[in-house]
Amino acid sequence: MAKQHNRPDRTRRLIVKAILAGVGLGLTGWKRARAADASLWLKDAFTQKTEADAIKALYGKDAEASDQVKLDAPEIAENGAVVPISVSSALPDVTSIAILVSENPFPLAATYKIPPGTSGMVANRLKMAKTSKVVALVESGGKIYSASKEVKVTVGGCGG
Amino acid sequence: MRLFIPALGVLWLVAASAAMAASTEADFKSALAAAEAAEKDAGTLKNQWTTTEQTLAAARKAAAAGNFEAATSAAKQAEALAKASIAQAKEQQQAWRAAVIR
Amino acid sequence: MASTIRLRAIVSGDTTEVQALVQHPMDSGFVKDSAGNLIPPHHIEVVEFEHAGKAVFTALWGPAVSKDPYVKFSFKGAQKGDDLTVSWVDNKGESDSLVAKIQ
Amino acid sequence: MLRALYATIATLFLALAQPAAATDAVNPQADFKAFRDFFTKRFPNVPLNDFVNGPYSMDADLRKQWVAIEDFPPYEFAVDKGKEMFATPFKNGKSYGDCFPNKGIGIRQNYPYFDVKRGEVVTLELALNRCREANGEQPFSYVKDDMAALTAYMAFTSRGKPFDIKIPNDPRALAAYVNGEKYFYSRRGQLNFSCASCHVQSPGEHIRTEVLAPALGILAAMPIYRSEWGSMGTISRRFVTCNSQVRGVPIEPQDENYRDVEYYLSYMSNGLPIAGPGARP
Repeated sequence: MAKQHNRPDRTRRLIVKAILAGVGLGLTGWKRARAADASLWLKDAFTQKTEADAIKALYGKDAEASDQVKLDAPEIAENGAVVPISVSSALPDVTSIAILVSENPFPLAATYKIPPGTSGMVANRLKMAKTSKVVALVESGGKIYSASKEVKVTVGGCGG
Repeated sequence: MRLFIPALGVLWLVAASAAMAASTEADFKSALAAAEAAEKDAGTLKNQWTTTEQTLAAARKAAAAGNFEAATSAAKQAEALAKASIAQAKEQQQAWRAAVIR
Repeated sequence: MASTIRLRAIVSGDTTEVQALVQHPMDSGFVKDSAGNLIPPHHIEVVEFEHAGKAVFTALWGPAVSKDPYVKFSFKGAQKGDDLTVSWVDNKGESDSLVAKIQ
Repeated sequence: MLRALYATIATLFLALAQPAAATDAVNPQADFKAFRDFFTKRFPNVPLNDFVNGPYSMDADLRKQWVAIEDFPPYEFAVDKGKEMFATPFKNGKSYGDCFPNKGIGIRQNYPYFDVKRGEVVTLELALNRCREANGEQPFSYVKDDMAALTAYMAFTSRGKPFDIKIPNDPRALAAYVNGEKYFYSRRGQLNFSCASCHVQSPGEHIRTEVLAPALGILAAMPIYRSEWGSMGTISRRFVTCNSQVRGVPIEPQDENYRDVEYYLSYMSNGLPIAGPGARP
């Protein structure tokens, strides 16, 4: 089924930006679709091929295991294409949460920025290529804490 | 799926051994015609098997490549499969009643 | 056409629980189509949630996030009736946004 | 036609109604009771209405994942799309609602029904395409996308309403019922499985990673979003995949056999609540 984004492609969007800049942002009354800031994406971390390299690219330091990080994931995924996973932590001043699937081609699946006022909790749904360790990382007070769990996958999320 | 392997292996063996002698294009054509006729009958009964279709396709492919040995063998396998599906359909005309929850 | 975003934000006490679902293929780049060709990666990279002009949650996603992705989080400080803005952008530069009232 | 043969047989049984023929006589009410008793006795801890949740009524770990997914289910987009389609008139100004009782809202539980005028089983999917054709529109594919969006919306407006399938006093209706029962219990495909082999003999058991759903209530959550498909599928799609999974060549969607088996299974689920659209692995 054709998807209906009705959005300009990247090139056109850049052109729109350039025009707006050139006009000195004089068009404040114009309505245009907001877009999230694509420059926030962490290409380096998301393209690392091992868990250790992804963690290094993400934080530049190692994580220490902690029972203050709670990772909720199924024992056996009903289908590797949709695995509900949630992470929460009672640690103070959580600034980010990341979730890695060690055996995926690119282990880093998702990372979340948590500003002050937002709880140290996130739930999402991830794809798993095969049975793998899932690692949750919580950044708190400049340190990285982790928890992990083995999730069995018999129908991988990378099939057709 | 490797759930269940019916007695078809036997049929396959029979078909395979029949094809031991060197096969010609004419052999293939008659084997294919027989297989297609049986598969058509299975279609009338709405009881074709995907494996029959796959084996027929393999037979045609081998023939197109000039390998009549393999093509004839596959066509005979396909005929055996189609006949097994017909036998299944006929048997189930009454056999299903035994499975009903009473 | 309807938005690609479904948003549910509900206040309970001083905490607002937010759930979002986005309609997106999230093609990983590792799956082949029926003709045996790899479907190129096409996935959301960034989702931003804003309340009162300030980011309350930012998701950075790789290709391992499921098709039609879902996320849930909660934050403090919002009132019923406030606006919550969600916007996403993907690796092809496609994007969408939605403003919804907190319930 | 087999149908004619069954009609004759059914008529004969009705006419004779001899206790001696009781083993083979057609008695949908007795079948219904035996069918329901079979599942409730086999799964005494599953509440009756929970059977409509298929594998999730059988496995705690699966159920937990399902509850998480139902928090914001992937079929939401299909329901919204179906609602929009229902609200959008055809080129002639009429709309889907004009083809159905109560404008199509809250009526899913009455399908399929036996149409006494036409002498055949009419499913919701068939009725929707006939509605389109009667209004000068092209029919949809029976298996997914638009058709699934329409049935998702119609099911959603009927949630909680108990299946109410009737077998009118018409030998042809009884014949359709028996043909559906026959289809359900007949073995097919190279794997030599019937629908019942999986969904009567083995519900709750694993086939590869999948947990088999019980036949009781099995259509109540249709249409479904299957993670395996990554999309929505109709009842037609489910039957087609069932056939290919046992290595049988599927028959055409809405073939008489498929409609009759839907009629049989829905009758067996009478009283159970509509739960569609559903999410399944």
